[in-house]
Amino acid sequence: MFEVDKIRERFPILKREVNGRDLVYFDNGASTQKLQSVIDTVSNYYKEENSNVHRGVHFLSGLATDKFEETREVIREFIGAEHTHEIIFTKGTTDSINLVASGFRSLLNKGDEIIISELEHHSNIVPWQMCCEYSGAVLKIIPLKDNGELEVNKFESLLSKKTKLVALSHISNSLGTINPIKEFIEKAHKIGARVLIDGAQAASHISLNMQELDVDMYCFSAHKMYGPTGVGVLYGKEDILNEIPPYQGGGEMIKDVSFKKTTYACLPHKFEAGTPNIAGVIAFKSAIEFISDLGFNTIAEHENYLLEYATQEILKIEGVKIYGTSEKKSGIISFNIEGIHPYDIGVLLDKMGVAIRTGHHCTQPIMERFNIPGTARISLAIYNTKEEIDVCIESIKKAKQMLS
Amino acid sequence: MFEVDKIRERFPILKREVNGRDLVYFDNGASTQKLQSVIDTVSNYYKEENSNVHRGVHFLSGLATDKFEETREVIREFIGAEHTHEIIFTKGTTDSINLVASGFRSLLNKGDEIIISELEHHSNIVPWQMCCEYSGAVLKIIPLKDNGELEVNKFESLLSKKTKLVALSHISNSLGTINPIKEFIEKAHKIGARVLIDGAQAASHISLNMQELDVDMYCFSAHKMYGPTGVGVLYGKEDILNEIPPYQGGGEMIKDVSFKKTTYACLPHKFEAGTPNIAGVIAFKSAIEFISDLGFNTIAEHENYLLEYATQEILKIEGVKIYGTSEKKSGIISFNIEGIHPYDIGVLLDKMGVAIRTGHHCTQPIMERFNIPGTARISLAIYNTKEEIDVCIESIKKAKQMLS
Amino acid sequence: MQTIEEIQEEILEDFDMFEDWIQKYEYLIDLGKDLPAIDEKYKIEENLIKGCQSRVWLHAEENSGNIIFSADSDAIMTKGIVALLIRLLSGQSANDIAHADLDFINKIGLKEQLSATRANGLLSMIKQMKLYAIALDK
Amino acid sequence: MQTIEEIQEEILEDFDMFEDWIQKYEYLIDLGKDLPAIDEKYKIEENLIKGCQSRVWLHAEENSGNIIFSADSDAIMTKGIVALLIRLLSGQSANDIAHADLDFINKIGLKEQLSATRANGLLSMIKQMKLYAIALDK
Ligand SMILES: Cc1ncc(COP(=O)(O)O)c(C=O)c1O
Ligand SMILES: Cc1ncc(COP(=O)(O)O)c(C=O)c1O
Repeated sequence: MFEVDKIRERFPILKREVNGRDLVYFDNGASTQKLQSVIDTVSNYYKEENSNVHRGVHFLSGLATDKFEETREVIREFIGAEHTHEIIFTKGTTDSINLVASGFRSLLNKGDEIIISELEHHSNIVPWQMCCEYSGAVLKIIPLKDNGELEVNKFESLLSKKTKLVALSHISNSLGTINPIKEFIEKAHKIGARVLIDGAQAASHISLNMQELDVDMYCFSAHKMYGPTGVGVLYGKEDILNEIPPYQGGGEMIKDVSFKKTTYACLPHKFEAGTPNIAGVIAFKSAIEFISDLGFNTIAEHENYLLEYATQEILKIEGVKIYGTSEKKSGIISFNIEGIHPYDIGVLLDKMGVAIRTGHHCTQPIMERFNIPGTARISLAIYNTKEEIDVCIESIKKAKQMLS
Repeated sequence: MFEVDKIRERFPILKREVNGRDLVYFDNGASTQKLQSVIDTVSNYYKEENSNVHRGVHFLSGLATDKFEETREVIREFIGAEHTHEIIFTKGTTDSINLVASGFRSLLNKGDEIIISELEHHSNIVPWQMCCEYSGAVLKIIPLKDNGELEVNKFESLLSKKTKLVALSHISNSLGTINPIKEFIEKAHKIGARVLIDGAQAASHISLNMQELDVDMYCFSAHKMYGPTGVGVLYGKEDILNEIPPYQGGGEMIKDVSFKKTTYACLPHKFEAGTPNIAGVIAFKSAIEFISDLGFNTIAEHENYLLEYATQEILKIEGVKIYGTSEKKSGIISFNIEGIHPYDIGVLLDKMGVAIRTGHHCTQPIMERFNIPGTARISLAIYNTKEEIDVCIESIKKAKQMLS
Repeated sequence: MQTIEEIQEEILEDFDMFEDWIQKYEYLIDLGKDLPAIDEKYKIEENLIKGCQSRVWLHAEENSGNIIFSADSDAIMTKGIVALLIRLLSGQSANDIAHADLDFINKIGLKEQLSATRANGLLSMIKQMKLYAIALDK
Repeated sequence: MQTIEEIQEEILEDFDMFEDWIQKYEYLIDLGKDLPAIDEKYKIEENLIKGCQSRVWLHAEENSGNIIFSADSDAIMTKGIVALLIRLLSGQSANDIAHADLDFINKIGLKEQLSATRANGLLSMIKQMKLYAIALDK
């Protein structure tokens, strides 16, 4: 049986107070809290195993390298990828997407098209705008329905032979919408377009299988998965990763360097120039193991329960409007209260120990779509509880009262 | 007075054994060992302060942001930069150089020239090769003298109105050469070229002052400075950083995103897309404080003493040849023994608990220049001791005996 | 007319009365509500100081050597602090504004609202007020 | 001719005799020194297996159903292990080579020399030997 108290014990920060109250942390969409096991792995690495990876013939270098590569294998299994060398370590989702967008500059011709959607995080918008600017490709946007779902019909009408790439988020960080990516992928593949999925909000919440999804590229960040900051993953099918030119030049990513001709290493090293975030990558494994051990059934059950309860309770507050009411939804509740600026709610909730995020959540086009300055956002994680939701709801009521 | 034992106590890994012997760690050029205070700061951050930085209105987000920005200010002071917003956080030196090299693509015209040297690390070669390939600029190489110094005269003859950028390392990671960068910078500035210095091997060994050096850009990595992995710095003068277009697109680096027009944030955020390595950046401060507290006089005194002693002792071994004998030299000894492959030395030394690096050290052009497959490299740090050098010398003798 | 320092003292006394953060914030909210509306014609892009989340419009004009500020914000809490700043600085001489030490904001426990890296535009607002004062000084 | 398994047993026995790593590595070094030189004409780019640090040249030819390997390396330690592999696989049938279980390398305590991510090219070497065997099998 799932015991949330047991889970909470594994996250030391959850014991702390903020502004004299027990911390209630509902800003998980921005970054989750960290497992003791992740913290311990970082410490232990620095205390016992630290050395630069690859190339070294000495013991510590071998040890660090083996551990580093173990994480790659664990991630391969976690996301059901075919090959270990299809897992590229990056700094985060943003870095992963930029790696691909930069490489696509040289794969695109003037007039080619890239499709993204209206609900993307800036990290899945701006790199493509830059890519289009350099390559002469054109950016097409799948519009959003009022409930926060994408207009699938509109997507179909955007697809054409000119479409070279479709880049969509798996789950919207602002609206919680779970996009039907399998359907999008199939449709895109039919006309020969590649698909990149931004899974930053998905990887710790729903089960992934790259081969089943048949997705070309998929990205996520460790820090949103109870893991360390500064680590991300780019999964890519072998063939597409071989097509994309190297992103950064430097140590590790080369086969031979001379001033006449430099040749590049094979996957995954081709995309991993320079000394990586070794401690972070190694500790990421502990986070993946935590998620795997819990299992996505348990995770979904708990998080869905919280989502439903919180939604129901918050809707009881007069004047509340929730943005994002799609049928398939992840544990994210974006809301506003009539006549109140979300910033004011955020500040007062914080005073009551409740951490939520307010603002545009790096999704300005969504805010424009709904013509609002921002929202107050509750985003859930596995360690959240019904009691925390009660505290949060009470705090919102109190804040509303103060602000009205 | 400097007591190395006291210093060693602050690095927990130095107590460990390798292959049944006390670890002797001479692979500091690849990555240094980590301070207990750095490890503690990482743990403490995750246990007490963790949250995503910037934009958040809640307490933890503010706390993490303040700490994150504190490191930026500490680094500004450490390197004598004028403005805090001239400090950009990256993944490491390689990332920093690539950021600049990618931006320079659009600042260069066909036929423009970039000057680097024969002793550069691949991280300061390949990005410029890629930059030249995309921009049509031409790469020029300052050649190396037999003693590992650069040919300053040759540099002067390479300089011309076509020269737009000079990119040099401060200290050679293979040869230990301390390049007279102030002289190079002055000469480059006379003809209006910009200068980037790769300070990966310098920042923990010699005192830096950006304003005195009048350098345009300077890079280094935390993991070579007793700090965490996955953190680097790009310093750039305000004007040049404003000229260079953004590198990665995403959250945090924008002012406004819309599908019509996206505008970029000002420095330093323009270059810091996505969630950074928050724990790493915050912990980097502890490493900088350690170095500052010791002071570069103390550091230089100890490291120079070790360098001289080690050089003297190793030269007593018959058949040893040291590569890199420049007058101004940092704590790096690259050597070979006649008739023996450096790999074999590395493997046997490791068996005796001594970690050195062998191979081309990501500087293949140097190896080509001297027509060798690689070298065995001892690289020193502040916690190394005379006794460790004795162990190392004995081990080299033993290895030589086994291999002859 | 009181000096900036005298007004600071007054504000500190006001805040000293509050027993908890709730009273303090309620007071701020009230200040925000009571702030005279800015003339609509000044609520333009040029006068906008953009923090990350709340927007502040600031207008300044010179009146026989003194600077008159008017302002507005879409967030009430920000508006409350803006009201404090206007109470403090509006009507003062350009020179006094430019050299004002606004330490009282720490003292009344609103420091976290003013950190350089926080989500509101308050620090930019103070900077902008000083810049206006310098610019309008003749 | 002994089978691959029999030779493995023999090698394991050899290594069992050693009391410490020094004897073991000295033995490897001797093996390396004693490895018959590869014909110079095979020391070409095509036959080069590049590890990060030591280079290995490997040549294979078929002789009435069996595969004959010859090899060289610039590092003596690598050459020693290469000598072991040749002792084990050279002269065996293509099929046996392709299916050989080379577990003995762990057992004799040289695992660290063979990790996929280490600096020598040994793992690539074993892979290449098996690929040759498959390719030359008819
Ligand atoms: C949907 C989505 N995409 C991308 C990102 C960017 O991730 P990171 O900041 O880790 O690079 C985020 C995180 O905020 C996100 O929610
Ligand atoms: C001179 C020099 N430049 C650049 C680098 C690359 O640094 P990093 O791997 O931290 O990006 C190194 C590290 O090996 C170096 O020694």
